[in-house]
Amino acid sequence: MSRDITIELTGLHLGNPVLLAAGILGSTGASLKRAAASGAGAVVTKSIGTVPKPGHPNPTMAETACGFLNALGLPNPSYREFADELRVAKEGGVPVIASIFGADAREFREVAEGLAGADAYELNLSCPHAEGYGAMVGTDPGLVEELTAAVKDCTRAPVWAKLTPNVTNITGIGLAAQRGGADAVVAINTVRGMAIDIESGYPVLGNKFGGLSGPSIKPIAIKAVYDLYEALDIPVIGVGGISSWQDAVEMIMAGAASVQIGTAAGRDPEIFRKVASGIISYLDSNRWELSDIRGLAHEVTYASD
Amino acid sequence: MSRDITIELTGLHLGNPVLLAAGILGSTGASLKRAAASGAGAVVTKSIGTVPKPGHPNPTMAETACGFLNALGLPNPSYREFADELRVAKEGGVPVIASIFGADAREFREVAEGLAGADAYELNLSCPHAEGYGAMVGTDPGLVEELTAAVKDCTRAPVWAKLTPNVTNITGIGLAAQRGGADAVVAINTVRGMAIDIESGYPVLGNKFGGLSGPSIKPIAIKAVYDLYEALDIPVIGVGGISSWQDAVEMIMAGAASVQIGTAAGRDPEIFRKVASGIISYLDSNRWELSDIRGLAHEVTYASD
Amino acid sequence: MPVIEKVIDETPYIRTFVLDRTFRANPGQYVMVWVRGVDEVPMSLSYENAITVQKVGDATSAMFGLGKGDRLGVRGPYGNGFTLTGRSILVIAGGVGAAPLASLAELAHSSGISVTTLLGARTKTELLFAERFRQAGELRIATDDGSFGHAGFVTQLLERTDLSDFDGIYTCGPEQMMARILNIVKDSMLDRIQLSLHRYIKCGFGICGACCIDPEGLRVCADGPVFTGIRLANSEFGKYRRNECGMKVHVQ
Amino acid sequence: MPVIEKVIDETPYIRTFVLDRTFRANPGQYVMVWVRGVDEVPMSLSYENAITVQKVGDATSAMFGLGKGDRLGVRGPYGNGFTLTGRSILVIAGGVGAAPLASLAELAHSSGISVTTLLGARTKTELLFAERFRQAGELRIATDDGSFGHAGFVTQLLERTDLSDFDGIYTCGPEQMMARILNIVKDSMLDRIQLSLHRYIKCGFGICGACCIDPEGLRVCADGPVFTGIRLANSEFGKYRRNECGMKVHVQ
Ligand SMILES: Cc1cc2nc3c(=O)[nH]c(=O)nc-3n(C[C@H](O)[C@H](O)[C@H](O)COP(=O)(O)OP(=O)(O)OC[C@H]3O[C@@H](n4cnc5c(N)ncnc54)[C@H](O)[C@@H]3O)c2cc1C
Ligand SMILES: Cc1cc2nc3c(=O)[nH]c(=O)nc-3n(C[C@H](O)[C@H](O)[C@H](O)COP(=O)(O)OP(=O)(O)OC[C@H]3O[C@@H](n4cnc5c(N)ncnc54)[C@H](O)[C@@H]3O)c2cc1C
Ligand SMILES: Cc1cc2nc3c(=O)[nH]c(=O)nc-3n(C[C@H](O)[C@H](O)[C@H](O)COP(=O)(O)O)c2cc1C
Ligand SMILES: Cc1cc2nc3c(=O)[nH]c(=O)nc-3n(C[C@H](O)[C@H](O)[C@H](O)COP(=O)(O)O)c2cc1C
Ligand code: FES
Ligand code: FES
Repeated sequence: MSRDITIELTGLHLGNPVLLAAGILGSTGASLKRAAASGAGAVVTKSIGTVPKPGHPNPTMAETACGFLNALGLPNPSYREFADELRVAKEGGVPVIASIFGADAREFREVAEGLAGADAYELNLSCPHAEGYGAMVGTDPGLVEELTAAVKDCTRAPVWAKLTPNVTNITGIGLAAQRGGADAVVAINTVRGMAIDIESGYPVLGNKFGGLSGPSIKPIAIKAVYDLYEALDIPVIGVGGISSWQDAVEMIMAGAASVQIGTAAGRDPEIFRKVASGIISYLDSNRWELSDIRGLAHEVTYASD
Repeated sequence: MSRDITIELTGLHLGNPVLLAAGILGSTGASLKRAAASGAGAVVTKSIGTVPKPGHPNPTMAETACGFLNALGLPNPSYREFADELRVAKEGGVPVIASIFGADAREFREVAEGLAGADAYELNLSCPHAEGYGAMVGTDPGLVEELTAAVKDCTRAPVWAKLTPNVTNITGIGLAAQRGGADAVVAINTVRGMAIDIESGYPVLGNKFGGLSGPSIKPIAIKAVYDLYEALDIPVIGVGGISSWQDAVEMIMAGAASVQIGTAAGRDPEIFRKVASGIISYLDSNRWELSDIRGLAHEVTYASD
Repeated sequence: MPVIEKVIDETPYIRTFVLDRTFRANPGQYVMVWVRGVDEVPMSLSYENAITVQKVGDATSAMFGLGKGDRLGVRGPYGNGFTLTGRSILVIAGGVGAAPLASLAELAHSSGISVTTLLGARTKTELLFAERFRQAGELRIATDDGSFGHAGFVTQLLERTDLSDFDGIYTCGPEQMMARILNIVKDSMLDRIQLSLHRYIKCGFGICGACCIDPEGLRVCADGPVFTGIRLANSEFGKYRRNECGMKVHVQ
Repeated sequence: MPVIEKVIDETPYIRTFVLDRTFRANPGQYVMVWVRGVDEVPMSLSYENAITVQKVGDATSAMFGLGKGDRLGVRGPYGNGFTLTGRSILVIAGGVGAAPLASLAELAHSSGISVTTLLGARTKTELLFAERFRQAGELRIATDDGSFGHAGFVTQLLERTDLSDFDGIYTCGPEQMMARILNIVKDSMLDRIQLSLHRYIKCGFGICGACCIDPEGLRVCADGPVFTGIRLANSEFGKYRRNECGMKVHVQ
């Protein structure tokens, strides 16, 4: 277990390519430090906005056959309060990426500037269950380009655009982010979904519908990453349903430069170390380097070709 | 277990609201009859086109964490050969719905006319993995309206439009079908997805990517049906991840006038009878009629309202 | 989803809802209770098939409107619960904090562990589960208004108790009460005291991060709600907690 | 995914691929074998850890290019397999149809059931698993060209066999051969003969419908591949099957 899996990602140096995804345990500096201590190569904060938001009423999460639905509704204390948490998070010794959201370019810029010191910014263009934010802006290529350019304009730090799978054509949105100057795209956010309690007819989430995460969405994420890798020139960060090193390897073969773990990290906060060392053993036993498997699914040959 | 769950659906009289979905076991008259004998309220054929098609190379199906990926690629013997199967299928004694596909209005019409005698037509505007067909046409509202109108124009039988979830706005597509004269919409077809074999880097499907079905997509289907029910005036037929009577009840509460079962019917061809009788017992024990639960999730009240 | 089989008035503001389902759980584990159309909130299991609820706000008031035959959404049990060790334990319960502790006392008693309970409430009628604690061992009571037992706080009872008699201390109650207890017990006892925390719980799955406490980032919903004194000694506990937005608010 | 441990040349056109994985399966069950970049095809398990493949087209030729250390994608086992009953059975194998039958014969033999095998092939060198059948009981051989045993078809051997000696008949081979067998055995025997069918298999999960046979809509991949004679007597069997498009093609 000695193989080097450090990577350079949009100018950041990461000890390994396994990151904490936005919104999972990332609501305080302490919990971000904990993920760093558990072996995450970098950590992404909960999405932060301009003003304190309590989020949607409970229930905000529910379990499905093979995953979770959530409609947290972007609860956050605003960048003013969160700036302190960011400082604490940075004690963790790994890059801290600030996930930010806003209704327009001005808000995005305000939050980015308010969280100066972040090692990178991840633009939440994709949360499927917050009126006026997230996917409400992230389904429009023009807006995506504009918002990305706005944040690029106000910071030297790398800017990642996080995409929603709930569009007809995710590569179109990815290309828009690239045009706006994004240093990387992150795919995917949760898939819109809903569940209903059959004893009462009530939707199980307080917000009625929400976003699906976990193993159910892995095939959807793999396809998105595969397509984005073909279409874009900037790196693709893969997220969606990763719960093991095998899943991470699959995502990397689809073309991911690095992966993020969400739901599964809640279940097992030690997962980062396990996944990273699983990748190392896998590479070792195949005598491969990380770069040998990145995008491998695009290179295989067919008898019919 | 005596409650009446017969329904009128777009003018068809169904003994129960649990239907066989398109493409599952529906490739021959005999297998459609078998589904009818297993208690299906109606059966939908495999999607039929103008010329014989072998479909994609194997592997055409693979199992995922909580569902299946498939890229059959619309194999079918053409309507000329299939007309005979349709006649056999009708011996089953339940309505037989012909699922049809084509690249343009002319082809759709040709197939519909070639399969005269079908009790209804289901337009496949949604198969996510066949170049030039299915979702390639079903993501464009203008085309959807045109194709629906074209088939309506050449038949007196009801026309159902089957929608893909792989769009930014499924209700926009549903409304287009309604404008085109569709008698019902069917939602959802499979969700685009992909899996990669991590030992070799090969995509596990011969077609590289395909459509996700089974329990994984149920929350996605519930949300689509819920939204379509709010937006449309015509009935919504719910399909996606139903494997039990509980799932069927959930789909009906989301607003489905009837449900279709795909993947789970392959696993257990006797499932139709079980689901139908499960619905009956459920209604019985709650002293409800089927109509009491249809769309119930839209009627519940909230303290905050 | 469970049906309410019986509602027991424990005190004017506290009711027990007996469900038609039994949960295999450690004392101290909790469930997420969904009052449809209103809210979903965490509640300790006060029996293997019941929760005991104090009326404090929207969700709990809505529950007080429910009766026999009504349904509650219940998922869980979640969290770790208390770990029983030793031959003699001290239980300190304040208010509705008695809910998870009564079954702990009963389990200890039936396992041959000697139990002493310090039970506190505002007033006599608000004392919860006094009879259950009495059956399980020795019971000392304090009420703020002196209407029963010691007039004052349970922490005053604690100050008069020789802690060297006990292998473990178990407590649940208002955070200020528990913080004071943590100050009273000597440092040497910190690894033998277990405290059950209340924090804002959103998911209960350990995923959303709403309940994390500083400085270790421990999740009350999944790593807790029970922690040893050592884990809490240099933490936010007793100082601040976070509201629904994740903003710090001082523990009053 | 299994690694090929050994490749055995059984005949000039048939090879056994021994895998590093053992499958718990009934004789007659099959696996789906994925030759990456080429195709995925059904293959009976000829041993608990092996498949035996006749080179007939793209996928099988590609497999003949593989050797020790190479990997095959394998999923399964699928289907029902043969049901062993009685004290004395007759096995009739044609060509590569011997693959699922040899382990059936061995299982029968080791269970104390007496086994008689009629084994047929085009020519002497194409006889498959003769030694395995011989070890399991009595073996009678037919070759089309007379290079070994009876000159002619196994069905001719069958016509000379007194079927009243047997509690069950088990067969796998070319459809024409099996159809002739079904004509030879008396109606009273139809419930005691089990035939393993070859149909175009796409999914193997029983979902896609590619393999359904008329008139009952039985799925060869999931309800079969083994059926009793009764199930097949008035079916498409021996008359037609379907190609990849679902079009009927006559059994030649
Ligand atoms: C692990 C755990 C076990 C608990 N066990 C019990 C018990 O056995 N009996 C009991 O009566 N109470 C228990 N509580 C407290 C109980 O959850 C709150 O009293 C309840 O949530 C109040 O809801 P409400 O809508 O009536 O009040 P609100 O009007 O919503 O608010 C009143 C106060 O209740 C608290 N609260 C509200 N929502 C939540 C939430 N989702 N999570 C945590 N606190 C919340 C807040 O402090 C808030 O200020 C427990 C809490 C936790 C964390
Ligand atoms: C249940 C079952 C068990 C079988 N067991 C064995 C066995 O143990 N040993 C053995 O050598 N063969 C076995 N076969 C037959 C084997 O599957 C075919 O020989 C193989 O698929 C040929 O593939 P190919 O690409 O080399 O040939 P191709 O060039 O693709 O075609 C040659 C012929 O093979 C058949 N075939 C091709 N693809 C399939 C498919 N997906 N499903 C079914 N038939 C197909 C068709 O009849 C076709 O005409 C079995 C078939 C079935 C249905
Ligand atoms: C509880 C929860 C909260 C989330 N919050 C955010 C968020 O604040 N910002 C964001 O960009 N994504 C958020 N996500 C999406 C995740 O970062 C991730 O994209 C998604 O969950 C898919 O990954 P997974 O299957 O590994 O969880 C959240 C997901 C969950 C489950
Ligand atoms: C193997 C397979 C083949 C399918 N073929 C078709 C088809 O030909 N036409 C069509 O409209 N939908 C087809 N579908 C989609 C199903 O009808 C259904 O919409 C989808 O599988 C979701 O339902 P389920 O989760 O119950 O399977 C197919 C699905 C599967 C799994
Ligand atoms: S409440 Fe979500 S992590 Fe604890
Ligand atoms: S091959 Fe798909 S049902 Fe048999």
